[in-house]
Amino acid sequence: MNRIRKVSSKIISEQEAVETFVKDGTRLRSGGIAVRKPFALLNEVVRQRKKDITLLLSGFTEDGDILVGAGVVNKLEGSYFGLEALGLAHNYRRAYEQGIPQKILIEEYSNFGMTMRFMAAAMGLPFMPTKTHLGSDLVKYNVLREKKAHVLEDPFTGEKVMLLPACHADVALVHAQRCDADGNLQVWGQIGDDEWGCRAAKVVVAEVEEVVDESIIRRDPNRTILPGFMVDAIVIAPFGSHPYQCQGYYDLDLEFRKMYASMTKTREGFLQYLEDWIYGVDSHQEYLKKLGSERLERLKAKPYFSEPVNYGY
Amino acid sequence: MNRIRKVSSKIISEQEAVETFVKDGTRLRSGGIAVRKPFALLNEVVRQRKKDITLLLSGFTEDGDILVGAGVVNKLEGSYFGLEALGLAHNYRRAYEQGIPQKILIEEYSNFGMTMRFMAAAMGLPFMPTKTHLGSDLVKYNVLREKKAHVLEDPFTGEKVMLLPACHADVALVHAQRCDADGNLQVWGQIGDDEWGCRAAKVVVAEVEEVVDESIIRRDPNRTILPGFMVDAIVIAPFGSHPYQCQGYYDLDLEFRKMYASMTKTREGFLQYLEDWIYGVDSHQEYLKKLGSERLERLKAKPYFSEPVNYGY
Amino acid sequence: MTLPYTLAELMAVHAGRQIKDGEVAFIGTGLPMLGAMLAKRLHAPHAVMIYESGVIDARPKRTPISIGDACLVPDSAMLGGLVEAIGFLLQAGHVDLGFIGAAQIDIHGNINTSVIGEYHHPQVRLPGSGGANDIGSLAQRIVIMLAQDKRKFVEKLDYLTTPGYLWGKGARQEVGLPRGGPAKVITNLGIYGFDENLEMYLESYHPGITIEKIKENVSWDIKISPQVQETEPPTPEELRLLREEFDPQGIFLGGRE
Amino acid sequence: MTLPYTLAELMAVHAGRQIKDGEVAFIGTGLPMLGAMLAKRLHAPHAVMIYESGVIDARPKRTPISIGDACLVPDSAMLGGLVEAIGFLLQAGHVDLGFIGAAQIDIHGNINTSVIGEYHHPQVRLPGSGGANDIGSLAQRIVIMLAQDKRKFVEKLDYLTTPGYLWGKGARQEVGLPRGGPAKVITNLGIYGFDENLEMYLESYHPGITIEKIKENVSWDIKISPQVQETEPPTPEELRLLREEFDPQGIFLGGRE
Repeated sequence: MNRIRKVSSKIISEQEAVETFVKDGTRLRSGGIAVRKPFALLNEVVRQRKKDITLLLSGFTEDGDILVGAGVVNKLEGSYFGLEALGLAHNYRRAYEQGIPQKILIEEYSNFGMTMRFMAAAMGLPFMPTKTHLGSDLVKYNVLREKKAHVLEDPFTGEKVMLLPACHADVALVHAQRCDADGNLQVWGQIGDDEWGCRAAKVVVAEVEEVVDESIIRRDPNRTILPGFMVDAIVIAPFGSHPYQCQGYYDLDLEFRKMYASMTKTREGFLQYLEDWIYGVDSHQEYLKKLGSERLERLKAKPYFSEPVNYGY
Repeated sequence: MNRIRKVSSKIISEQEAVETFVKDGTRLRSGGIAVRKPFALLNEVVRQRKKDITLLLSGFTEDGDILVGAGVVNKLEGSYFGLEALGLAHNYRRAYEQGIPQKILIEEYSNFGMTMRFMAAAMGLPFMPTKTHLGSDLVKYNVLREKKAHVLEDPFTGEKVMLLPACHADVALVHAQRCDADGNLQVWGQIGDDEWGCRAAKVVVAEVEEVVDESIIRRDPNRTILPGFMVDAIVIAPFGSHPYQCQGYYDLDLEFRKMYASMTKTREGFLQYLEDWIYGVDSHQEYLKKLGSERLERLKAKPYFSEPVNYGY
Repeated sequence: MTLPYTLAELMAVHAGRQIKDGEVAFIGTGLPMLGAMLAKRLHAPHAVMIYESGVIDARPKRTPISIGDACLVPDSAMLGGLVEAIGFLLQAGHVDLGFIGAAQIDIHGNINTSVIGEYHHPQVRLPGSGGANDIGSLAQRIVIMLAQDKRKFVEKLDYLTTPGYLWGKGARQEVGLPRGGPAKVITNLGIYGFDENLEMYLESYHPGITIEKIKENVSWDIKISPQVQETEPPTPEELRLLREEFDPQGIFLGGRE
Repeated sequence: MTLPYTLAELMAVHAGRQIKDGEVAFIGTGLPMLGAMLAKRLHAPHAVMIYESGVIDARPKRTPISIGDACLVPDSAMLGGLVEAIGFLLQAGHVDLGFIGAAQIDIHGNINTSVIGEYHHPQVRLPGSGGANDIGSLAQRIVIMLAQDKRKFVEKLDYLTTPGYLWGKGARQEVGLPRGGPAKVITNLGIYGFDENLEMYLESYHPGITIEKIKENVSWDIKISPQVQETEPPTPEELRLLREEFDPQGIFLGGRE
């Protein structure tokens, strides 16, 4: 594998990133479980009207709901499909219950099951063992895979263990706080399953709040979750997780999330949302303009800084 | 499980920690692979003349060699037994080849095999899969376990996978940069397999360079590798990893390591080392006094600080 | 009868009271979060709260809107991901109790949060497992919380998302689950425990709720404890904290203005 | 004949030349570390060096004394542990080449670093696998380095610590190894490759070493490449770097003072 790249060329627009790496039919892992969701990239995937995407996630919320509602996604492997405290995910329900805008197929696991499936893929293993799923209907209904799970009698103790198959992705989208020009990617706050989800993909497209000098990254390498040679493209997207949070950068936009939950109760409402916030804006930058600087200012994180630590020897 | 403790009582001397938690016959996991080895505690284990310990590690160097030479350890599960660039581990050779001071039994795996075995135990699983050990004699000779490894035909792809059994420990000793009074344990630099090794034990005894105010820890929780409620005792041991390194605190003492490698070529030399550096000093503090403040000053780490990051929202 | 508190408030209060001091608790979205805030403030200051996105020993200054809320992060003791929160702490048995919601529940405390109706062609597609199957499989005990009606307390689940006691004694062991099972079910009508046959029974009915009403809202012939009593009401301090500090906007407890 | 460099220096130089620019290399203790420093400075500035304690893309300012040396940490790109270095990068196939030492080697590049003699009652107990079995099992290719003599180039290993090509064609696949195998063997006498039968052959003999001498130091009838030639000597710059910057104390290259 030749890892030499012209470093400067990794930083590209969200349009170019999605055009280049997200193809119709891609197995797409999207990052974040309830935090740091890569909405700047996901909105662009919708804007480019990709088709037949298989979406791979632990917890789908607005991210999966928008992609399903926009007809981008027709298969999902995941665990949770809802809007958390804000109720059910309506596009998802309409698609599953009524085939609007199209029928979707779902292979369901638990959150941890998905994490372990990503870990298996990331570690080059065909499966990972767990002590979950046992005795439940999660392993009874298989939809996309001929063999969804396997109960093994442990050869050492005789106890029963659930083996879950590796979940490989073609492309992983992830939102991170920062990286350097080579793509060394740093995250803090909850990690969710982004480490393993990203590593399970052949290609990683990262959106970041900012690209910083490599000296910042390399003075604190314990914060890196993915080395630059595994990151194929970098999209600079401040507030890219809006309406979700990004630790140290901004808080959630609860009003926006409530608006989404409310608008999407009807198909018409969702189409309006699509027009207002995705098709009707050209880019993430336009999206931010539409939100308005006053609103963004209000969402900005308060300072609560860690102390420096010494990496010297 | 009742996790309430009188917090102040967790901080105890190395004498009390070893007396209380390390019993003859303990399955003892010791931390650090080539870095941050808990020598202050290990020396105390020797000083208290514990017996029949089973030592669990990936890479044994001086740590394992001293414990074997002192007759503390008679069984080992691990991977590497040597002094790295400084050559073979002589006590270990004498014990294995000639039964001096006693015969030792070893169950061998690779470094990664040991890590995965710790991970299995830490994750409450009976085994972890790997793609190593396959085709080698590592799985041919079993010494301590009736079943040391198992080749499984993966039920999903048919490929062969090596299952390695969980490696549980009674007690884990670990050296860390710092913790708070509750034991929330922070490490930076290489992690080795300390995360999983510690989590594989019923009891964790941590030696740290310093105990800091909990606000320091809780302002940077991504650096924590073990929550306080899993840490049973804290021993304050500055330079506790000497002659090894502790990132941000001190460099290795190469002269000391060379002295060890040279002295231990003969049994007599090792007995002299024991007398000079373990039996002949009462405590870690005495050991440091013997090293001398000038020497310690020389080993102190130069400053090379990370930047603070914002944890606010 | 009008109570000086809502049944949602009563549920949050009793969720909190399930957490004993010093315990490690796995907290889900919604009322359990409010309960955890109460517990930590009032009777369980040493309890350790875990959120599955990777937050260990959280001390949030506001009530989190989700398990991934950034407000859980500052002043927590440790941050990892699902591998740490579920793989390490929960799966290895370090979590004393976890909270789970339910759309359907049966006599053995088995839970459906996936579909109402036939799996492939349901009347209602629900969110699915999320972390529920993990928590229900792996915690030492679980507390189940739901708004009760007859269609939810069913004889047969449409889908078994999260195992309770499955078909009863020995069943969890037989399928390979390492421990656990439901300890309590807290609804807007009452609080339930499980007897030696691992079947649900009524422990207490909420103020203003009759046993008759409870029976009407269970599809099977629910057992009643001989010691059945009225559920203890919230204390004024619990109510004050919920209303003034933990959910002043009524996000979880509903509009109260 | 006295060379203007030592054979250890020649070995370090050729270790370094195995690393191509842009490759991801897994570095072990000793001469490979010096080779990696040379490669990074001279012909492979974009190579990514991994150390198994968890250091990814290291840029050490001095030559590390071990795989865990703290000097590997500052200015590295990422720090994790063995799970990241081996489980993620190596096992998933992201590592192009790795270096391994050997106490015994056979015609198929299988390696013994565990015992000389019978396993339970050996003449010499050696360090064992360490990360060698992992690297040999999982890297895209490995480079083996050892001081050569007849007792080390053996017909049958006393113990197979790390698989080379096992018994030959298809063997790695048959036991379940996902890829890899030895590409080169670098000794103090010459450099060896592997032919289409996955058997070792001599590619080059070091200056001052005869083919005759090489044959004397192999237990089997070693094949000689038709293109066999003298090993390329180090450049002055390579020697200068080794002596003045990377190992001035002679820790790996021996006393030179």
